[in-house]
Amino acid sequence: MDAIILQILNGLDKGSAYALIALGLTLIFGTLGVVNFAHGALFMIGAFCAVTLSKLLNASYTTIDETKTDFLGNPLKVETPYVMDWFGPEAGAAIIDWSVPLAILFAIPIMILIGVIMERGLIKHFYARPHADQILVTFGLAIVLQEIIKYYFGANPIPTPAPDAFTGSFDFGQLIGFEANQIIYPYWRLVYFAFAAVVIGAVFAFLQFTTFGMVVRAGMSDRETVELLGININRRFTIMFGIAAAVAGLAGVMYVPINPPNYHMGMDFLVLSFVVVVVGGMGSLPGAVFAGFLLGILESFASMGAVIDVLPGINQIIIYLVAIVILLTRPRGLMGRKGVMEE
Amino acid sequence: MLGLGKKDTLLLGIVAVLTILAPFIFNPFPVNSAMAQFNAGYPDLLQRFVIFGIFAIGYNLLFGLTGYLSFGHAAFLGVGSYAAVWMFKLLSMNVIPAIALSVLTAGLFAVLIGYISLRRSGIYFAILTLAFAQMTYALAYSVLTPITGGETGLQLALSDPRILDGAASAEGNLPVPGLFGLEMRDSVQLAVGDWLFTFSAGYYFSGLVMLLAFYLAIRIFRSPFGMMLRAIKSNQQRVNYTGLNARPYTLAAFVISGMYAGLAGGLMAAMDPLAGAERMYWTASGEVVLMTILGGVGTLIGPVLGAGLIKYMENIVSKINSDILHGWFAFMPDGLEDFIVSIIYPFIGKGWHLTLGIIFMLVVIFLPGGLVEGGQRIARLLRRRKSDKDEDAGQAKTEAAE
Amino acid sequence: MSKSNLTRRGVLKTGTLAGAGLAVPTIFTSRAHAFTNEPTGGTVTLGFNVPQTGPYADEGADELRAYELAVEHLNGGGDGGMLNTFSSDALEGAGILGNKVEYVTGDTQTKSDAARASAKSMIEKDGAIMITGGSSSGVAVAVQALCQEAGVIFMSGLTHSNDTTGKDKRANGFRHFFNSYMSGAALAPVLEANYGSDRKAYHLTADYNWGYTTEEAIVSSTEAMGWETVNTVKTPLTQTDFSSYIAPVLQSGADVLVLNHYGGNMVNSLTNAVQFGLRDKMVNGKQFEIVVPLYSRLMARGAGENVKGIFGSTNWHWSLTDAGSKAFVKSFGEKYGFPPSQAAHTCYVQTLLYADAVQRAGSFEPCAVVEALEDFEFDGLGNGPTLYRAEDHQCFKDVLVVKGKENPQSEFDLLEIVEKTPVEQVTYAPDHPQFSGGSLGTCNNGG
Amino acid sequence: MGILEVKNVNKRFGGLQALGDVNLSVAENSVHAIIGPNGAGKSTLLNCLVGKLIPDTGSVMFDGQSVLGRKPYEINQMGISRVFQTPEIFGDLSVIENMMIPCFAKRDGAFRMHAIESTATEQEIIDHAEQVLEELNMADKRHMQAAWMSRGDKRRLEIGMCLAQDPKLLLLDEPTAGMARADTNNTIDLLKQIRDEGKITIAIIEHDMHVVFSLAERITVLAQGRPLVEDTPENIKGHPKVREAYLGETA
Repeated sequence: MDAIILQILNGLDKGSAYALIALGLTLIFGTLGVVNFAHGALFMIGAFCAVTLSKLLNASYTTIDETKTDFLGNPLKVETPYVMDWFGPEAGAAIIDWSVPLAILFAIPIMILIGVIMERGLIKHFYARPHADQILVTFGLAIVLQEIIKYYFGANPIPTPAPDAFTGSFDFGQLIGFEANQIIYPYWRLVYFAFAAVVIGAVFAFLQFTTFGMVVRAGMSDRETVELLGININRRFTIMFGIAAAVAGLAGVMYVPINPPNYHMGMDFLVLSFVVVVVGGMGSLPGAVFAGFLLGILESFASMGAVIDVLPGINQIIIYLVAIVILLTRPRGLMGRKGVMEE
Repeated sequence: MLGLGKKDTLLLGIVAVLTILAPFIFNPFPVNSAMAQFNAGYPDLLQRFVIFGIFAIGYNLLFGLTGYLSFGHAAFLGVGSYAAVWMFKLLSMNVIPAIALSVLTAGLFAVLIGYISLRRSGIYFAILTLAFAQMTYALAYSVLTPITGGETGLQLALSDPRILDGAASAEGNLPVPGLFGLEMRDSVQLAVGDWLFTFSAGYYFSGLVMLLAFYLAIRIFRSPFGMMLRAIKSNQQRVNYTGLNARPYTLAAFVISGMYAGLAGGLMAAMDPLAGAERMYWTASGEVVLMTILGGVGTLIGPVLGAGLIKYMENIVSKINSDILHGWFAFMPDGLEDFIVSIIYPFIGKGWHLTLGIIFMLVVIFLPGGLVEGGQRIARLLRRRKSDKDEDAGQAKTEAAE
Repeated sequence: MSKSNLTRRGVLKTGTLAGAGLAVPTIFTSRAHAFTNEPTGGTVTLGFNVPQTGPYADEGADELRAYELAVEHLNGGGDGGMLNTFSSDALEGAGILGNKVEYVTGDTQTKSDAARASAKSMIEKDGAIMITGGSSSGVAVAVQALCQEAGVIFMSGLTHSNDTTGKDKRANGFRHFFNSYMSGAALAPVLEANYGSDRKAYHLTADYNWGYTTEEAIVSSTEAMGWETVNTVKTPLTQTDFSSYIAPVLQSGADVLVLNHYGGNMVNSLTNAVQFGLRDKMVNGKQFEIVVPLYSRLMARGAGENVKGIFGSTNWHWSLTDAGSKAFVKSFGEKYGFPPSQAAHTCYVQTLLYADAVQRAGSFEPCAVVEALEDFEFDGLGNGPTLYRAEDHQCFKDVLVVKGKENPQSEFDLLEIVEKTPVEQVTYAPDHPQFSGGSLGTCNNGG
Repeated sequence: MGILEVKNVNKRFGGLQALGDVNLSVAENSVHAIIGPNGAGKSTLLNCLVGKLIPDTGSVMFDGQSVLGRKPYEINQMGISRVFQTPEIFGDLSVIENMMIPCFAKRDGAFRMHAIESTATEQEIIDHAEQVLEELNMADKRHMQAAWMSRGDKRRLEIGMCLAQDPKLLLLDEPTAGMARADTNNTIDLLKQIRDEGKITIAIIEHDMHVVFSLAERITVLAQGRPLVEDTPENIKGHPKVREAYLGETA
């Protein structure tokens, strides 16, 4: 029982990352009709926004400490971050400590800007082209973006920890009456889950309750009619692309304390998030979120020792297996609309 | 000739001549010159050109003709390789049974995957093929290690039975794949002045297979079957309402294209008897899509050109390091040299992925027909210029006559 | 005007043809060589085959730095580095056998196919006489087999799997780096001394060959000293989030977690394990501990603070104070501004060992080089007295047990040496079960 | 007994009764029109005839055999060819290739693996296709890419493709919808020509009364999923029920 609760928790957490990425993908597909293979790269760039901010905050000047020596026997150079000088050592250290949450503020404008530039500069020219062309050009873009990041940040992962207040874990099991150490859960993962829930809620509320959102939703189901009404749907769609990029970026920012980011993390998530979108149903926002959590939980269950013992290697293929079964039994995914992307 | 039209015969002829002369064409620079870096006429790379050419030709039979975008074709290549290596291990080092088995195995595998995946179309088909290929890769890398060799790949060992070739031995060197005594790694070198050309048995064998595969692809393109496939790509609804059952047509195309991939995989193993799981990873499937698109999807020669370009970048451009760059620009003043090198460096050597991504994007944006379309545009431009010139010449003649 | 132009071109053409005629095409089969890529013209070409793209690109870049340094030293440049401390004095900084050392580089992409393609191009096109490098066992085994077939020497870079000098060993291949068995043998006594002999271990193992051999080595050596293995779970290579594997660890009643992971897997699984607060727990009345059998400083950097206090083993570390290590760190550090990694060290040493063997053999012929390297005993290259064993072409030397440093002084100062496990403790018989199967075969000169 | 017999066909979509007890009999070699206001169930009925939809109850017999449960391509092979509202042709292929495909389907059936033979040697197919193109007066366009033709020409080509199969029944779904007057007249002329040859049964769903009354021999009027009247064009014209159903809708 406790093992199952534990894996559900893990699955929710993994699922929230999948759901956030898939949500952005679906927004782009639903509004613009574009299959964006560069979406994983946006997630990765979001993560590197956090890295960049942490590096900026750590920008230092060098003093030489004659009492110590470095590995070559020369006097040791000591680096002091400027923020420590400006805000005093304690406040400075706190700012550096909180660099990941701070990066949310930093990443939103950057990601929206990147999204808008991408849409206006590249995607716009591909609305009338076949889906295969869209996939291919965004795939090319993904390669270019990740190579640029690799050029500046290297291939190794870069540790970017969560604030001290959120490190460590708490005993969830004891809370609900199990023995100690049966169900432990890291604080930051709870933060991530809550954050994902807020972002998903915000996106849905935005689409549901604002006029902007209403127009966009109308445009998603019938673009021509909305255009006939004299509404400039294109401009709104550009903004939607920016928002989708920001959602992916935020998912990336908050992900860095969970796993140190590297340049290929986008590609690692890309295939998975496409599977999520297709399982949920192309163009269905609730489908994307639901499928994200579903696959996250299934993946967690498949990794349980008891399951692997019965079906060796199941943890390697579970996601794909689920995708195949669902696509064969429910051709349009769990919540998909008819006739989307089948030409 | 050979049941081909005039244009196709000409195309096949040109490809055949290029294949035969490739060791010269790709080695235009003397051995010790600075440009020797760009020579690509050595056996391994030439073999890769034709083998990936076969892979891409086959992929194009599916994607180019029917429009079904498979994102898992590398799985068939991998399965073909494994089959061939197992044949080397168990039966004989002769490449014929090995390649035959790889084509067959890949074909059977394609029937299975195609039968299921082709129940869906569009991106759903792409995801299904991707899912199958990723499953194959993941299992081959881990739990199937006893069959596939896992991380280190499936290799020959001295203790393999090799029933037809005689007893196993613990001493000596591993046998080499061959064709009735002709070893695939045999080669003849020709030195002309400063130039050195290598003619390898393996390359000419693969080249011959590629020509056959190319010839067969032309026949398929020009056949009623090929026409049906193009009709399916163009309008599947009309196909159904014209009394044609699209499913067996697409399945046949899928299986043929899977067998081409298996053939390529078998040849790879014949040239280099090792089969690794990572040649089935989804990026490897992505690579053949890149090749086909770069060269020109739906054209006969395009996929071969695309395969050549990507393999050239992977093997030649990636080897240019900063030392070599500094060597090239050494004649410049120091500051300028460093500046130029620092501008070029991110795009070559270890940055070759970046260049590939940029080229690929440019092709998709500006040349949807790939390099073939580029070539056609240039040819059209030249022709226009030439006809202008002819007119000029005509005028000049008239003037002279007067 | 145009006429004269044509004529000149015509002359040029005839000239080329005549030249070709005079040169008399020399046709010969490759068998005419005494051995593959016999150096001519006063230079010798080495092939450095390292990952330049993909997740191990930074490690590859460090290997390449070491190779460039080695070439510089071999050709008499720089301060000579370890040439001054090497027990063999055959090398004089005048190239190899009087031939100036040149090199070509290639990209393995950490894929066996790509690595073999790149090695082949070095052999077939650039005339490389020796191939070295790599950052994973899959690649090392694949390229080693290729070099055996082609008849060139392979001096492997970073490869830790038992198989490289076990079931996949080859006569033309040599490994200086240590292996999974040695990690287990070296770690066990240190773990016993620090954590006691009554422990329950839980293994997470990367689901591929290297993971299997490492798990086997650690399990057998820890069980030999009394530990119990509670569970071993395989994790997919492509896994990024290990939470669902780590969460059940505490439930199993284990009090030690062994992470048989390398590279990105190691960084993520270790980060996740620390996130789950495993190290703050008390289980069975003991502090919960984590062990990482193979440490790499470059990768440890990716895990940041999480490595503190965690035991592991390593082939070499820049903080060693013997003369050889100091000389290497000095010349590397002065050239590049930071200390070398263990990957850089093993690559540098392999290059020197090869050059020295050629010099002593008096020939580049692979079989002569193999003979010179087999059972070669040396010192002064950073690991103390070392033996290149003839039976399996594996180096036997002390193994370092290290621990993540609690108070690092710089971004390179991540590990501290806990113990130098003497060579006797990590030596095994050539027919040890973990290395069984496969045979060296005979050396191949190619030709 | 007609060549096409529809008996008691019902089809519901959720709460909507799309077809209710539809009975229809189309006599061989006649032209039968089905008309009705928007939402009358014309398209649903058509889709039931070609295998795209399966009725909830009732039977559809063609030439003595049931078509229910058969796939569109099987029904086509039985002898029913369909023309769509917007011309469905092979836009990427040339005109002659468009014409050859139905010829192949007629000769070789639903699937045949002729992957090695060259199309250039299939003389009888080419001749047949050329002949149909001649009849359509489109021979000069034979090497044009079909997508680049005018809408009227596309429609002509599509009808030609159906004729090339020598179908027993030709189903037309609003063949002149969205067409310019000149193209509409061309199409009517073509259909008249087919009718007058008297070898093919034609069933036509149409909005445009001009088309209906210049072609049809019998007319069935559908309203709200039920057949209202069936009669000759002359009688339909003045029928009060039809007027009622079409009030404000008559074209």
